[in-house]
Amino acid sequence: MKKVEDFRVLGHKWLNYSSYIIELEAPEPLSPVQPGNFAEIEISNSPHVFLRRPFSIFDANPLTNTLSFYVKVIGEGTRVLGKARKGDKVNIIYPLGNAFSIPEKKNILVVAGGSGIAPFILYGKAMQKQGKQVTFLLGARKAEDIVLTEMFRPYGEVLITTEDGLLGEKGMVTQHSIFIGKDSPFEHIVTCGPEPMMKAVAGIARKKKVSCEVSLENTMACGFGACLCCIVETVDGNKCVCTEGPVFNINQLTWQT
Amino acid sequence: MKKVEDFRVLGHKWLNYSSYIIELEAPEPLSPVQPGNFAEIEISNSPHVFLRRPFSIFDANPLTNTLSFYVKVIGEGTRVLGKARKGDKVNIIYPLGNAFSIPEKKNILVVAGGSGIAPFILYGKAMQKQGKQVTFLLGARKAEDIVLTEMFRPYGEVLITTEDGLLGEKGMVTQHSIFIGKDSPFEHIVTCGPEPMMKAVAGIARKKKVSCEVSLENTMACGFGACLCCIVETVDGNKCVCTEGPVFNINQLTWQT
Amino acid sequence: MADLSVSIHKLQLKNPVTTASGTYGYGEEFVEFMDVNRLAAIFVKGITLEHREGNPYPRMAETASGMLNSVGLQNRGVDYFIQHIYPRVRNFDTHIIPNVNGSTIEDYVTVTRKLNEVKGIEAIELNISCPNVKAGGMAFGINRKSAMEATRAVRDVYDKTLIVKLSPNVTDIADMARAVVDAGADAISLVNTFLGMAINAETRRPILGTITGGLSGPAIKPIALRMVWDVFKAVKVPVIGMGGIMNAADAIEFILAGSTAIQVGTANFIDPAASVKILQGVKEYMARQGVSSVKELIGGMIVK
Amino acid sequence: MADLSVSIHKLQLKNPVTTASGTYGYGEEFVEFMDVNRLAAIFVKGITLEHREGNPYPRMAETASGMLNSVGLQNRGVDYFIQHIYPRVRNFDTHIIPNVNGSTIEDYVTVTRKLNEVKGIEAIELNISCPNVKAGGMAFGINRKSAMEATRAVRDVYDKTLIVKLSPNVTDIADMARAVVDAGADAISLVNTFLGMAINAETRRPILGTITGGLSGPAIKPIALRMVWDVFKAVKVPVIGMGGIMNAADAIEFILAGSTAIQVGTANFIDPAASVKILQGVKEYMARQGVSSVKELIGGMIVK
Ligand SMILES: Cc1cc2nc3c(=O)[nH]c(=O)nc-3n(C[C@H](O)[C@H](O)[C@H](O)COP(=O)(O)OP(=O)(O)OC[C@H]3O[C@@H](n4cnc5c(N)ncnc54)[C@H](O)[C@@H]3O)c2cc1C
Ligand SMILES: Cc1cc2nc3c(=O)[nH]c(=O)nc-3n(C[C@H](O)[C@H](O)[C@H](O)COP(=O)(O)OP(=O)(O)OC[C@H]3O[C@@H](n4cnc5c(N)ncnc54)[C@H](O)[C@@H]3O)c2cc1C
Ligand SMILES: Cc1cc2nc3c(=O)[nH]c(=O)nc-3n(C[C@H](O)[C@H](O)[C@H](O)COP(=O)(O)O)c2cc1C
Ligand SMILES: Cc1cc2nc3c(=O)[nH]c(=O)nc-3n(C[C@H](O)[C@H](O)[C@H](O)COP(=O)(O)O)c2cc1C
Ligand code: FES
Ligand code: FES
Repeated sequence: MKKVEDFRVLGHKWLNYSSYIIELEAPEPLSPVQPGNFAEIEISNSPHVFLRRPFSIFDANPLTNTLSFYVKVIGEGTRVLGKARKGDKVNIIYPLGNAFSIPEKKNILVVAGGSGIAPFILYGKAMQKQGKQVTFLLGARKAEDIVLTEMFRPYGEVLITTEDGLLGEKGMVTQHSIFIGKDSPFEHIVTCGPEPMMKAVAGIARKKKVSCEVSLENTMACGFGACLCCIVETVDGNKCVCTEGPVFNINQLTWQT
Repeated sequence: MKKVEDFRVLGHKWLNYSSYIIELEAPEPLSPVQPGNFAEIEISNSPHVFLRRPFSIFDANPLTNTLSFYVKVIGEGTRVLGKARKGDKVNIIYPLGNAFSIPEKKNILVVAGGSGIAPFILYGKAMQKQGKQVTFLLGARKAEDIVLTEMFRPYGEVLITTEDGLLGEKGMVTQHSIFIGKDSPFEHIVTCGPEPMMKAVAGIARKKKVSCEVSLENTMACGFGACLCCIVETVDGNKCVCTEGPVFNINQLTWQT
Repeated sequence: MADLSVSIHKLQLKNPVTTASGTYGYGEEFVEFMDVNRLAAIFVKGITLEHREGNPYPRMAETASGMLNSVGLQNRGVDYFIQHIYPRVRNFDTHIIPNVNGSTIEDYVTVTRKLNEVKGIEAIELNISCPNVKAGGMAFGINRKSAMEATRAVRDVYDKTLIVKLSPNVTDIADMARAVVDAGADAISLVNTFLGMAINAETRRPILGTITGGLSGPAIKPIALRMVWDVFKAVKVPVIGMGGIMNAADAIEFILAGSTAIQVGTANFIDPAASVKILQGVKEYMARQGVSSVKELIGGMIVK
Repeated sequence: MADLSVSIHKLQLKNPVTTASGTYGYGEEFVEFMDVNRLAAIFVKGITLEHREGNPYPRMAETASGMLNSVGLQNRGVDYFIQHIYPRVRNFDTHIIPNVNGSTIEDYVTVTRKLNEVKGIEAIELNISCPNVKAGGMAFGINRKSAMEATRAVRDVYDKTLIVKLSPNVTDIADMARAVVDAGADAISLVNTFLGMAINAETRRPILGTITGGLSGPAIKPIALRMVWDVFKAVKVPVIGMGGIMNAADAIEFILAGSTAIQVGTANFIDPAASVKILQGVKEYMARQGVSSVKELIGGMIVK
């Protein structure tokens, strides 16, 4: 059941100079949330933000009725949300969008770049429950942008690449040594991050002939299928990223490899 | 010297359900402030406020470098300013506008309706220094809207009218018993409040042949003479309320009595 | 209880609050958020003769108190609407009003003919003002002659209430209104979006895939309100006003400026229950002001 | 150091940042807040032949991300300007550019003739787009023929740089631009304000004394930007862009869309030092992006 509700800010945890986790409490029992779902958050205290902002649901706790979001500051909305104070009301529409599938195969690789890590805590938890084996490959330009590795570890091995080489392997995620060789130890890949990265990951998946799901971003006015602003080209024509995504199997997309 | 500065909120004192005093600290020594001057306050945390809001300077303390404002909540800007938190930055342009004159005569009557009390603490202080004798006549619709009487008392006698009759004399300020009789114990009147009230007070002043100054409001885009939006008709043509006012001698205005 | 009902020519509305084409899907997207049946009407998204994929991505740019869109009439065509969508939504207790589009006058006529046959659809909104399509759309709405031609051609094949939606991208909106009324419009709706543009300074590229798009939201409200007032003074048919209506006060302002009904557009994206909240607020306003019928407010702005 | 200079026909500007007519007084109001001499030019407030008291109060209504004004060209007339005001401000190290208004073509011509004689004034801005006066003003600017007539008449008596300021309240801004260029304009400035309206729902009265007024501020930016781009593509003369420029990114966007210089308007009211901050931001942008001359950016929007 989609809901529009005033959540109460419980607090932020700043992870580095530009990203934080914000935790919010629902006024009533949480609607069930699936890994991959997102929410539309209203920013009501800035003269420069008009529309809601979409964020993946980072974590959901039905016992405490809390949602949390991993947010990277890139503009006014994410900046202002980072300044909300304990007790402030924040209006949220959730849960929105579809969810990652439960793959048939066992060995799953998660590839996350930048703020693309956001959906994968919930995903890791769910896959663990399903008895899957997950490996997280996290990439960033700079080592200081690699955050939350400790939060991922309970759900699988964590591999890292950084372009500055100060943490994990040097280079981009797609250059990580796990991709070397013709065969893949992984039977299913899920990815979220900058579009060029996701395209490259999709290319690898195709080459290695493993199934692959991507979580797309888009410019959204509504988040729930009303505006048709957020389309992506698919083999069946344009689809709404907010209702028919954000998760797409790469076979649905018209991306060239 | 007019300045544009980021002040720091020290706190609010709520006076009743809809009005408060907000105190703010300047980053550097205060510019000298005259009774009648106002400031333009930026409201930077609401999507519904675009322009600055003008407020009379309620009090100024050059020792602590603080300004305070008496604010009545009437819309979004005044509401949001009432929610600023200690330590928040608030950008202020001040001091703006002209000032009340120092009358030659000794006995001064201040007539203030609603938020029209704002300029008169500074005025009372200044007149006391000049050895004048000030009487404050404060009027409101309801008794609960009469606030701050204790703050005025050190500077003169305080008389009250309320339309509900629950405090002071019943009726409007202009019906107060001090106005009964042909002669006036007062030799100079200053007034601020709703326009109909000020016009009525101006009428009394004319009839009693005492000098009278009014502090006008207007819709202001800038507050410092650049937009020409805030004009009032005078005997010398249109004048800017923000630079040539807000204080006008009633002889300058084209008000009919 | 105050009387909220209004009529747009033969179309009876239970209250003046409707939702704007392209901003409310087919109503189905909103059932989880509000009681769709409380609306007087849903202007459903733009319909064309054939299936259209719409414009390339990105289709949206946020602007100060507004947004640009370049959706470009993505829809599955009139036949699909009649066969698959309308049957799903016809049981809502509200009018479903299709928004009719075309690249040529023949297209408009064909779409209209088909809709004229549909039982339950009592009005159409002729969109001669879409800024997001290359052929047709706004091209019809910014030229007096072609606006009249399109209106007249559609009028000839349509028996029920014909609402013509005007483009604000014109010098003289009153003149356009008079023209389409002369050509047979039963009512006027306005405004569609303003042609605008957004650039990303850092990348130096336009933000929209189509470079320009249509501006909506509170940013345009003062201009829209003025145009409603201009049109109200110019024509005798009912006016349906819109453009940045976010709350009940906005709706009342549009009614006072001459709107018989109003459409809530962009507001639906920010608060999916905006339209019913606006309806509630209009009722409260009427109670507070002692207005017994909303009709008393239409064009009721007090000018000295 | 990056090269910030640009030229508008014969007028040499040390940088692209100027202030818009009617929003910056004569510059004097700003000396306490900023170094006026850093501006390339000040477009001073609208000047008419005779002293004008302007429109009745109230003259301003705040709107979403914008404001309406109905000042109505209050000023003391061209003679007073030349004798009393210009001598006070001529020593600013910036161009003083009068904004010329009239109710009739003769008025425009007379005012221009007088300004043509003033040493130090190297350009005028012909305002055929003021929405706040009954006679003249926008009436000239929304009609191709009268826009050309006014431009031509003024051209005939003016030797220096003639900038014509266009009204956005037209169907085809590119066509208007071509028309005034054909009639002799050396440059185009745009946009003036959009005709809008505001109503107080509670009192049911218009907020402005004149009912309608001119909309400015960030609300109009997307439309203004699109019009600048339209005009840039249509004419060969320099374009001076404005409409809701609040910060350096906005200024860069207007330059990328085709502005040789920009005017800062409503922003001056909110931050009296906005214009110099914008200039500073433009410099920083150029440094960051490795742009050595601002001229490289003019019309530099990358369209695939
Ligand atoms: C389904 C979905 C899930 C998301 N999940 C997360 C998440 O969990 N954590 C997170 O930090 N972010 C997430 N994002 C991205 C997030 O929505 C944006 O970062 C946010 O909206 C930016 O708002 P802002 O006001 O701070 O920036 P703005 O001031 O709006 O924009 C700043 C700059 O970034 C650009 N920009 C803004 N939004 C986007 C976008 N969606 N795509 C590309 N460029 C953009 C703008 O053009 C501008 O140049 C998600 C986006 C989507 C669509
Ligand atoms: C020189 C000057 C000094 C002032 N001093 C004080 C002061 O010391 N304390 C104080 O509380 N207020 C003072 N005011 C009034 C104050 O500026 C307004 O109350 C404030 O701007 C309202 O802002 P808002 O955003 O809360 O209301 P808005 O949301 O802007 O307006 C709410 C309603 O009030 C109306 N309104 C807003 N401003 C005015 C106005 N100036 N005149 C008439 N109607 C208006 C609007 O039309 C609207 O209907 C002063 C005004 C001026 C011009
Ligand atoms: C995303 C989007 C899609 C739209 N699609 C249509 C459409 O298909 N047909 C139409 O007539 N108007 C369309 N419009 C215009 C709206 O119906 C309305 O005229 C406009 O948005 C102004 O109202 P608003 O400011 O309340 O949104 C669309 C507007 C938006 C924002
Ligand atoms: C209060 C005010 C007065 C104005 N007066 C004039 C004027 O006298 N002449 C003129 O050409 N434009 C005038 N304008 C229009 C501005 O010069 C400018 O074109 C418009 O405000 C758009 O820019 P902005 O959004 O940056 O303000 C005025 C605008 C405002 C807000
Ligand atoms: S964001 Fe509106 S349909 Fe997807
Ligand atoms: S408010 Fe701008 S001149 Fe007075």
